[in-house]
Formats: sequence, structure tokens, C-alpha cells
Amino acid sequence: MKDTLRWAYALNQWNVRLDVFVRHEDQQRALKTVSACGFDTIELASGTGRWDNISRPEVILLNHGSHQGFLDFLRRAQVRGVSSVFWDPQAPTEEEEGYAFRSTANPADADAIVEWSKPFVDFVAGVGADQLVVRPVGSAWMTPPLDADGIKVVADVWNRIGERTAAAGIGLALHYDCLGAVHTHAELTGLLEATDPATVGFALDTAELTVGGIDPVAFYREHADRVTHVHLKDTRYADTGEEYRMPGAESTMLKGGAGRRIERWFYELGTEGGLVDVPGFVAALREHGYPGWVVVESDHGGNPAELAMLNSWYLQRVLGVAK
Amino acid sequence: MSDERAIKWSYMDHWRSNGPAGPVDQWHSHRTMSAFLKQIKAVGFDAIDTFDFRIWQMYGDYGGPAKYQEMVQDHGLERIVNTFHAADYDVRNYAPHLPETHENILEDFRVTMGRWSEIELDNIIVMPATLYYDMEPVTEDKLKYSAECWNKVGEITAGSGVRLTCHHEFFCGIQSEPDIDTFYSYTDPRYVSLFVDTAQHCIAGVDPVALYDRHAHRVSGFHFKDTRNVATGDDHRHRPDSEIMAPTTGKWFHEMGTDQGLVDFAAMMTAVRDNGYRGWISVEHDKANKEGGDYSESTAISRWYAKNVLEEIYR
Amino acid sequence: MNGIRWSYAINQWKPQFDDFVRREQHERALKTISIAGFEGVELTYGTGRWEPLGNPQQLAANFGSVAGFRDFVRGCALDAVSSWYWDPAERSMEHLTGPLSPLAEADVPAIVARATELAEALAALGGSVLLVRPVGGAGDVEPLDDDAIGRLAACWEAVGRATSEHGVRTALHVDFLSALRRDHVPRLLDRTDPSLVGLAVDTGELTAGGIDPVSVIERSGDRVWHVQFKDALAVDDAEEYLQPHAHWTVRVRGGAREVPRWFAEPGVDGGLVDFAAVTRALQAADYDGWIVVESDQSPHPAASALLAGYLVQRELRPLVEGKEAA
Amino acid sequence: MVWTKWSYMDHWVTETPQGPQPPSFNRAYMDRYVKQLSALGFTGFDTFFFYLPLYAGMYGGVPGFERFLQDNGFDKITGIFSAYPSATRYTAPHVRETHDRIVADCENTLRMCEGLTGVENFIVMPTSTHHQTEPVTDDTIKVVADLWNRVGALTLQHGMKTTCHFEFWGAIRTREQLDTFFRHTDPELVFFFCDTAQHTIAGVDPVQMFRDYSDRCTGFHFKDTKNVDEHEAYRTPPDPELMAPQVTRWFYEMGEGGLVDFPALMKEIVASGYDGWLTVEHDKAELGGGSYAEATAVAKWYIDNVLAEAEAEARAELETAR
Repeated sequence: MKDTLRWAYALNQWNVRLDVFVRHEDQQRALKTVSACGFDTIELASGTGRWDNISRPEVILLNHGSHQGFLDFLRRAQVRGVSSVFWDPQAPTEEEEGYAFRSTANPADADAIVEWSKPFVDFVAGVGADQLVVRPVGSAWMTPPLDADGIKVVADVWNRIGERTAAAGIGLALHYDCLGAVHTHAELTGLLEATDPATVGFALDTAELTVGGIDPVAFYREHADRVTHVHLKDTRYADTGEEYRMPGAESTMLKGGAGRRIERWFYELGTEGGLVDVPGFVAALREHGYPGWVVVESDHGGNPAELAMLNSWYLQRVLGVAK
Repeated sequence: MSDERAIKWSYMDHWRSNGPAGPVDQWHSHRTMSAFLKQIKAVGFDAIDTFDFRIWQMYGDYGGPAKYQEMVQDHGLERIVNTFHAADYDVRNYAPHLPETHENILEDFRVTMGRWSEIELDNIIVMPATLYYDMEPVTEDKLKYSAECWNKVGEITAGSGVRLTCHHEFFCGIQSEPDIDTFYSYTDPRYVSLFVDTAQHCIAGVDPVALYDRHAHRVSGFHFKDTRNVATGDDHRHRPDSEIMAPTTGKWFHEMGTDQGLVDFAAMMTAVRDNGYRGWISVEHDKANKEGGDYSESTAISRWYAKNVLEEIYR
Repeated sequence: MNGIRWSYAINQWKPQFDDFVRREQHERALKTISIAGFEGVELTYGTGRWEPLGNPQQLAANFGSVAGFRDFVRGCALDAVSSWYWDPAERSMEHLTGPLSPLAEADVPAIVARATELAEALAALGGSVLLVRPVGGAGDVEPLDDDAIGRLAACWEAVGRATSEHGVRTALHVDFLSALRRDHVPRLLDRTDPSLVGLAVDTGELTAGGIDPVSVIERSGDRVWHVQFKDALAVDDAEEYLQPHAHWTVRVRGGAREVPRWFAEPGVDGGLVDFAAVTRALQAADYDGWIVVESDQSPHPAASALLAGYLVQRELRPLVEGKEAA
Repeated sequence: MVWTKWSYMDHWVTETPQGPQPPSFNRAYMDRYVKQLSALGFTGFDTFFFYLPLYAGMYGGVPGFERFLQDNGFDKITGIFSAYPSATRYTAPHVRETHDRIVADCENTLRMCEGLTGVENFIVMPTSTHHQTEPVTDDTIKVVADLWNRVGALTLQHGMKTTCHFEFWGAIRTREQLDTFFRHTDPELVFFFCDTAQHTIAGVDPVQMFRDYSDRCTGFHFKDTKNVDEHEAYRTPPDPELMAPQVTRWFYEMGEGGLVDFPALMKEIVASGYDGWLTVEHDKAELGGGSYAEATAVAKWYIDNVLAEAEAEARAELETAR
């Protein structure tokens, strides 16, 4: 995309299951699809084990030998590089102490999590990416609500990791999602205030904020100086207020329908009935001269190639971005 | 203008997506049509091709070809370039090698050209013969009768400003190299053109590049698609059908750029350049959804290939 | 025939004209029907070389003969082709004919001839019912006056007479777009000879047309010669069936509301038909014959067949067998 | 008499609004999945240890899920599958230092099975990938055997037999390695689980393997393959199962012209007097446009129409011999 904004595309929509998107030829097809849609930069999502070989840094390196080897693999499909890598330290992985469950909300886990960030910091820097995008805290339903002290515990972990990312010359962006224990506008603002603006930024996801009941355009205007990363996607639904607290919300809300038979929450740009004011949001980014990446994604929503193409069309025809 | 392109890319109307009650094509609803056109545009195609039998939906759902073409243009695509005339060949009433059926064929085209008169098409594409098993043995006389038939059809379509061009399916009566050459020797270059389908020729054991080079002055368009299999044994004359039912092969057609593809597209594009062809190349991947395939992905991959491999050769 | 026999309709496997053409696909579908607990399969008429199961000529072209197809069906552990659905408005590439209309007296001989061919093949396949679309859609034909009803009755009596010579009954299949929807059905039935023409009750079509299938069975139970169990997910309560080309604009496209899917396998989530009630009504009417289960279209044909098999095995067949045992 | 103890191994993928997913996507998909298996006549259900928490969440506990199965004509949950396909610093069957952790994991899994009717098999992959384990020496196999002896004693206390399912890409794959492993394990504690396709791919005849170890065999995966691994694909790092260059799909349902002689195996099973569960497994049935529902239906069709005949023949032969 030829634009003053920097556009990238997230690969997570292809990796919908444990045992898919493993063969290199399948990955090449996805990369070519992204490239044909006009994107030359991608965001990676983390995972675990031998089948997450385009997500988990150690496994990527095992597949391609080196950072350069991986970049060469991307460039075969005319994808030039990586904008960012997403990491959730709360998601258990075999690489992190053999599926240990740890949380940034637990002070006893802080040292381990800071240590776990190392392969990600190294990888993001190694492939020349900009941002390590992280899930700052686990799901709200798993823990009692966080008070200011609790938020400070979380923030401290990220301040420590922020020192490491800054030293490596990359950014660290805390990504809000609609299930996180930092959920309300006040909690989110609290977390941002408790982190060091010099080293810790905010990854604004338009759909996640909307589901969580926060207006992404207004939030961006309030906190433009902290926003260092953007995920652009749409949703047709917002949480009624308490759904994110359903036990097992990853499953019961985002897949099980929240008792409302909503079996898919996230949508491509331009979807009918989409709640996100995408043109308004992008206009706000332009007004503020937003310098970071805008990563388009559709999360898990059906046919990945179709979604990528519909997103590309939207950028070209509605947002007027030249391909 | 310096970036004026010699080649533009059109997408031939084969498409399926998954609907709530099973696979549907893009003509299912305005919504599915819009999603189709958006995807074609997104990856950088310039226009579309279509089938003649879609004319009914154009009239029924969109108010005619001109109105439908407006919708195509609203999605950022230029126009409808070619139409494919998929006829029901039958030795009883519609067989180019049987002169007694010619009047029926000519009447079909008179009516058809009237239906398309609202818009300007480049080509009307035909399979120039019946199924192979309905034509065999393929004799010189039969080729000559076929040529006479298409000469007359071509005169009719030329009257509407549209070129009549022949697309040689591997399972039709005129598919071998000598038969194709004989056929063109009897047809009038003013009225009958060749439409090179890279996969179909390849499946029939004919080198599409050599064929093109030999007939370049008669060529009015291309279907760029790939195959992984050459027809063997009776594949080309399998009863009742070769295209889907040949026992050897469940899926003949693949998008260009596919692994193990047999078509040498680099050589093909070089030949297109060296013959000075300017105009449209159509991309087709017929039945891409078979055996776990997916139209959206195949369309993206084929356009990627056109942009990153073929346009490096000639654009 | 004594008792109720369960069959499954093949039509859901063919969403598009170039799908479901290869032999191995047919074999897997028939095996799926068999193992889901059905003993028969219902075919749908089709024409041309991509409809290998569409008509007797295509069966012969593909399986050597109709008997060859019967062996193929039995090889998949199904007993019979229970029935064949045919709309005379479908063209025939094999006969080089376009749509035939039962309202046009001139078309009747061709309709009878075609029905005879289908009945003959059906008999050889162990089947017993030819289902016909008795007349076009409400928006596509003139309103049916007495004279029109009379012409329809004459046509279908002639067809019924011809098929009965092969031991095959002719049953009128009234769909939710039919010009016979609502009160015309009894009118046509009343005008036909009960020994020649019967009714096919399609639970999904009736329900989508706003008609309770149980009431049809209670009223015309003695005329019911065939039953199709499919579920309906929506009702055409705005009478959109009166529009022209409703087959396309309403059935396929879902009408003004864009109903994503009208029909599905029995027991589907959100289904409107009470199949236990319909089954009990059939028993009360002493129905014996085929019940053909269908989903019409499906995003996942094998799953639809298995889910329907589940309902039949665990709920519906026990109702029937309970009564037979009693 | 016809074999009634057929169970289904819980691989299944279905289309959802979020793409192809396991039926644990949500309760409605799960219910439909169980109904389809029920319609086909399966009476046993095998699953993976990692699905248990999901099912517990949907059905109010793992026993609640089992009751749902039973309401749909199943006898019970018959087997639980547990595995460490990738060796890590924390868990690797060939590394003795990690055994305590593995045993602790197994205890957790056993705890999740409390209150069930009677799971019979605790199915394990005895090793991680071959390429992470090699060189595979007698000592390596001895270390692995020690682990499963330990786990075997533990699971027996919960009424389950620890039974070993050998992957073609695992470190114990040749006939010699299998024999060594069984020599080193206690026949009272460690049992054999015969996966027809995996052995065939590894060049081991599953029928002969069963014949030789029928006294220790407690279960089967009936699945087919069309390829013997002739290119050392089993050594492909980082993953041989999905990434082998020559073969994109290893596993097929029965009755599709594969290499396994299922009727012969069925006859062997009858002749041996084995009376446990027989399990159908499909792994990656969706590749190439396939569907799990259809693959499962076709496999069960094969059981009822082809294997039933083989079974009847074998029983008749036994009768005659008597």
C-alpha cells in the first residue's frame, strides 16, 4: 500500500487451529495472498510447539535457520518484512517452563515473565520489526477486579520488559482486548499512567475496544501520544456490560455466543452493520500524523483469503489508499 | 503516458463461495456479486469476462448487461471484456461438423448478439466442436464443415463488432495439433480467431507456446490457467464426460503458479511479448473449489503470479 | 408394501451444476445414507452429462443400464431407489425438449411419455413413487380457474394411469411457491381419481407455505402416497410466493428478508416442524410407504444425513415401531 | 454376533462461523457431533486429555459429558490419550530427569477422570519425535520403559491400563525397537495399542504385530494409509507428521484403497479371543476437501458391511475348528 500510513496485515486469521497452516507451501500461499492484496509487511502471532512454525520465535528459527533465513522465506512471496509480533505471556506454552500458568497480575511471576520475553525481544529485533505487541494481563473472569495496586503490579512487569525492548531498539505496545482484566476506560487509562511513556506504548485495536465498550476514535484522540501500534478490524457486537466476566469467556463468549448466539465477533472492514467508524478512525490517525504500523486483521472469521481481499478492497476503494 | 500498459488482466467468471446452505456462485445475490467484484478488484484485476448464459441474470437482476456493467464499474473494474458461449452441442441439432445443423447454430448467434447489443464486447468465445466422441473420427471434411460454420458465425458477430474466437477444450473434437492447424487453414482470418487456453492445450498434449507462435496473428485472447496432468488413454473421449468424470483425474485445472504445473508461463509470456500482443489476458481457474481448493485464494495466488512473475517479463 | 420405510434424498449433495458428478462421490454419499440408517434413496431429475443420476438415459450412460445402477445402489448397502422427483418444466437435453406444461393440453402426451420412462426405471430400481411438480409457481402461471384445475387433473390422471402400469404411483408434490398452495390443493385432489393420483406431503414446503402438515394429513390422509420430512427455518408469511420467478428470488435468494436458508434436515436448531406430531398423524392415518428425509440444501451434506439419521433412529422410528408392536 | 464395542477417537473438525474448528467450539456443535457419532452406532468415545476441561465446562464436569454420551446411546468414555510429541526441557520421556513432571501431569489427567463409568485405556505416545530423541539406543528405550512402568502402576490404581501407541515418527518405531521396548516393560503394567496406519507407515506389519503381542494388546486405532515411509520422512525436523516433503497426507479412513488389510486384522482379532474396544480414528480427514462426517460415515459403513463379514467368517471358522 502506497500511503503516508504504514499498512501491514496480520497472519493470525490463517492459523485457526492446532494442526493447520504448518506446511511451508500453505504459508507461501497465504503470504502471496497478502502480497497480492497490496501488503508487503506482516504481523505474526505467537503460539507454541512444532506446528506453530510461523509464530513461535524458536520454532521459526528451527525452520529457517536464522532471522535472515526467515526474511528470505517471506521475500519469496514478495513480503518484505515483519511489522510486529504478538505475545501473550498468560497463554501457556511448552517453551515457557512446559505450559506453566503465569500472570502479570501475580508479583511472584514477574521475574519469570520478564525472562520469557527474551526470545521475543531478540526475534523482533532480529527480523527488523518495530513492535512487540503484548497482552498485558489475563482474562477478567479469572481474577478479581484489579485495583490501583493490582494495575501497578502489572505495569511494573511491562516497565521492566520495556527497558529490554528499548535497549534492543524496538517498541513495546500493550494490546487491549475485550476479555482482559484491564477492561474499563478507567482501568485502561490507569495502566497507561502506570507505565513509562518512554518505553511502553499502547496497541489500539478498534474492534476489541468497541466490544469492550470504549469508543476507539475518542480514545485515540485522548491518548494519541501513547498509541504506538494499531490493529484495524471491525465488529458487529458490543459486550452488554458483563459478558466478558462469563467463566471461560474465551469459549463461552467469543465462541459460545454469550447466550446471544453470536458465533463470530470480529469482521472485515466494511462489513454490514460494523460498529467501528473506520473512516473516522483512520482520519484521526492522519490528523495526528500517526507514525506507527496499522495492522489490518480479521481474526478468525471464515475464509482467510476472502477476508484479506475484502479488506484490501476497502482500503483501496473506501479509504482511498493506493495499492 | 509512460506507464501505459500493453497487457491488462481480466478475470473469467468461475467462482464459488460458501453460503449458509452450501456453495453458491457470485450470481446468488447482489451481496455475493459485490463481494466477488471487490475481491477481483482488490488483487488488481482490471476487468471481468463472463458467460453468455449469465445474460438472463443480468436482465433479471440488474436490468440488463449495461446496468450490470455499471455495477462492475462501481467496484473499480473497467468493463466486461469477453463472453463465453457455452452451447449444448448435440449431433441432432447443434454440431459444427454436421452442415444440416448449421442454420440452427447461426440462428442461435443472431439472437445472442442481439442480447448483448447494449455493451461492447471484444470476443465471443466458443468451443468450436462437439465433444470428441460425438465427432470422431475427425476427418478433413468434418474440419472443413466446422470451419465453414464458424466463418458464417464470425461474420454475424463481426456485424456486432465482436470477434468470434475459438477455445479448444481438450475433450472437444478439434484438439490435436494437426486438427487445429487444419481447422485454421479453412477458416477466414477476418471472421475466426484463436483463443489460447494454456491448460486445455497442455492437457491435450499440445504445446500452447508453439501453437501460439504459429498462429499469433489469429490470436485474440488467452485463458491463463494451469494443469498438472496430460490426458492419457481415452481421457479426451470418456463417456459421458471427460471434464469432471475422467477416471484418471479428479481435477484438471489449477491456478497459474501452482506447484507441479505443466504450463511454462514464462515462455508463454515471453512469446506474448515477442509477438507484440497488446490487450487483454484472461485468468481462469475453472473448478478451483474441487478437492479442498478455494476460489478466493486461487484468485489471489494467480494475480500474485501475474504481477510478480509475468509482468516482470512483459507488461 | 406394509409399514413405513425410511429413505434419504440425494439432492442436498449437488449444490451447483458441476458438483457431485464423479462416481466415487456418489458411492460415498450412498454409503453415508446407508450407514445413517436409511434403506432407500430418492433421486431428483436432472439433465445432461453432469447429472449422472438425473434420468434413465444418464443412468444407462454411466452404469451400462438401469440395472447396473441398481447393482451400484445395492453395493452401497441400500435396498432401493424409493422415489424420483420430477418437474416437467425442467428441460431435457436427452430429448431436446424445453419446459413442458401440464396446463397445456398439447404437452400432455410428452409429459406422460416422460413420466412413463421414469416410472419404468424406478420400478427396476425397487421404487414405488414418482413425485411430480403438478404446476408452476404461483407468480409464473395465470391464476388457476376451474378449467385450469380440470386440465391439471386430466394431465396427472393420465400420468398416474401410465405409471401405475409399472407399479409406480404418481404423487403431487406441492411446494411453497406452487400455484396450488393453500386451497387449490384440495380442489385438485377432489378432481382426480384417488386410484390414480395421490399427494406427497413435504413437511418443510408446507410449513414454509404457512400450512400445518398435520392438518393436511388429517384432512387428506387417505390420499397421502408419499412423505418427505424436511424442516423449515422460515415461513413465507408475506406471500412473496406470488411474485414472478419466486423460485429464484424467494427460494434461492431468500426474498425481501434474504432468508439465508429455508430448509434443513429434520431436528435442526430453530426448525419449525414438529416431526413427532407429523409421525403420529401419519400413523393415525394408517400411512404406509416411504418417508424420505431431506435437507434440500446443506452446508455440510454428510452431517445433515447423520443428524437426520439420529432423529429417525432415536425418536421417530421408535414411535412407528412402538405402534406396530402394539 | 456382531462386534458391538466400536469407539471413536475424538478428532473431528467442522465448519463454524470462525472457520473449520473442533466441535468443542461450543456446546451446540458438540451436541451435533455426538449425535452424528450416535447415529452411526458408535458406543465408545476416546478423547484427548486436553479436551477434558473444555467438556467439563460445557457439560458441568467430565462425568456430565459422559452422561450426555450415555443419553445418546454410548456406553462410556473408553480411552484418554496423552502425549509429549515434542521433547522440551521440562518433559521428554527419554530424559529421566523429566519423569517426575510427566508422572505429575498424568496424575492431573487421572484426577479429571474421577467419577467416570470406567475409562479402560490411558493411551500414551511412548516417546517424543525421533529427531529429538536420536540416537535411539537400547539405553534410551530402557529409560522410556522405566517411565511407562511407573505410569502404568499409577493408572492401574485408577482402573486404567497404560497402553502405548507408536507413531511412525516416534523414537520407537521399528520392529526391533518395539520388541526391545516390550521386553523392558512389565507386562502387568504396560500394554500395547495397535495403530494400523502408524505401524504400516513405519514398515511394521500391524497384523503380525498384533499376533505377536495379542496378550498385551488393549486397543486399536483403525485407520488407513497409502504410503510407507520410504524417504526417512520420520526424521524430518522440526515435524514429520505434517511437514514431510513427499507426503502431504498420511492418514485415510478405512475402505479407500489403502495399504492396511483390515479384514485380515479383524479375523486375527476374533481368532485371538480379544474382546475389548476397537477404535476408529481419522486424523486430518479434511485435507483435500474431505469431511470428518463423511469419512466417519464411510468408515462405519465399512465396519458394518465389510468387517462384519470378515468377523462372521472368522467366527464360523472358529466354530468349525471346535
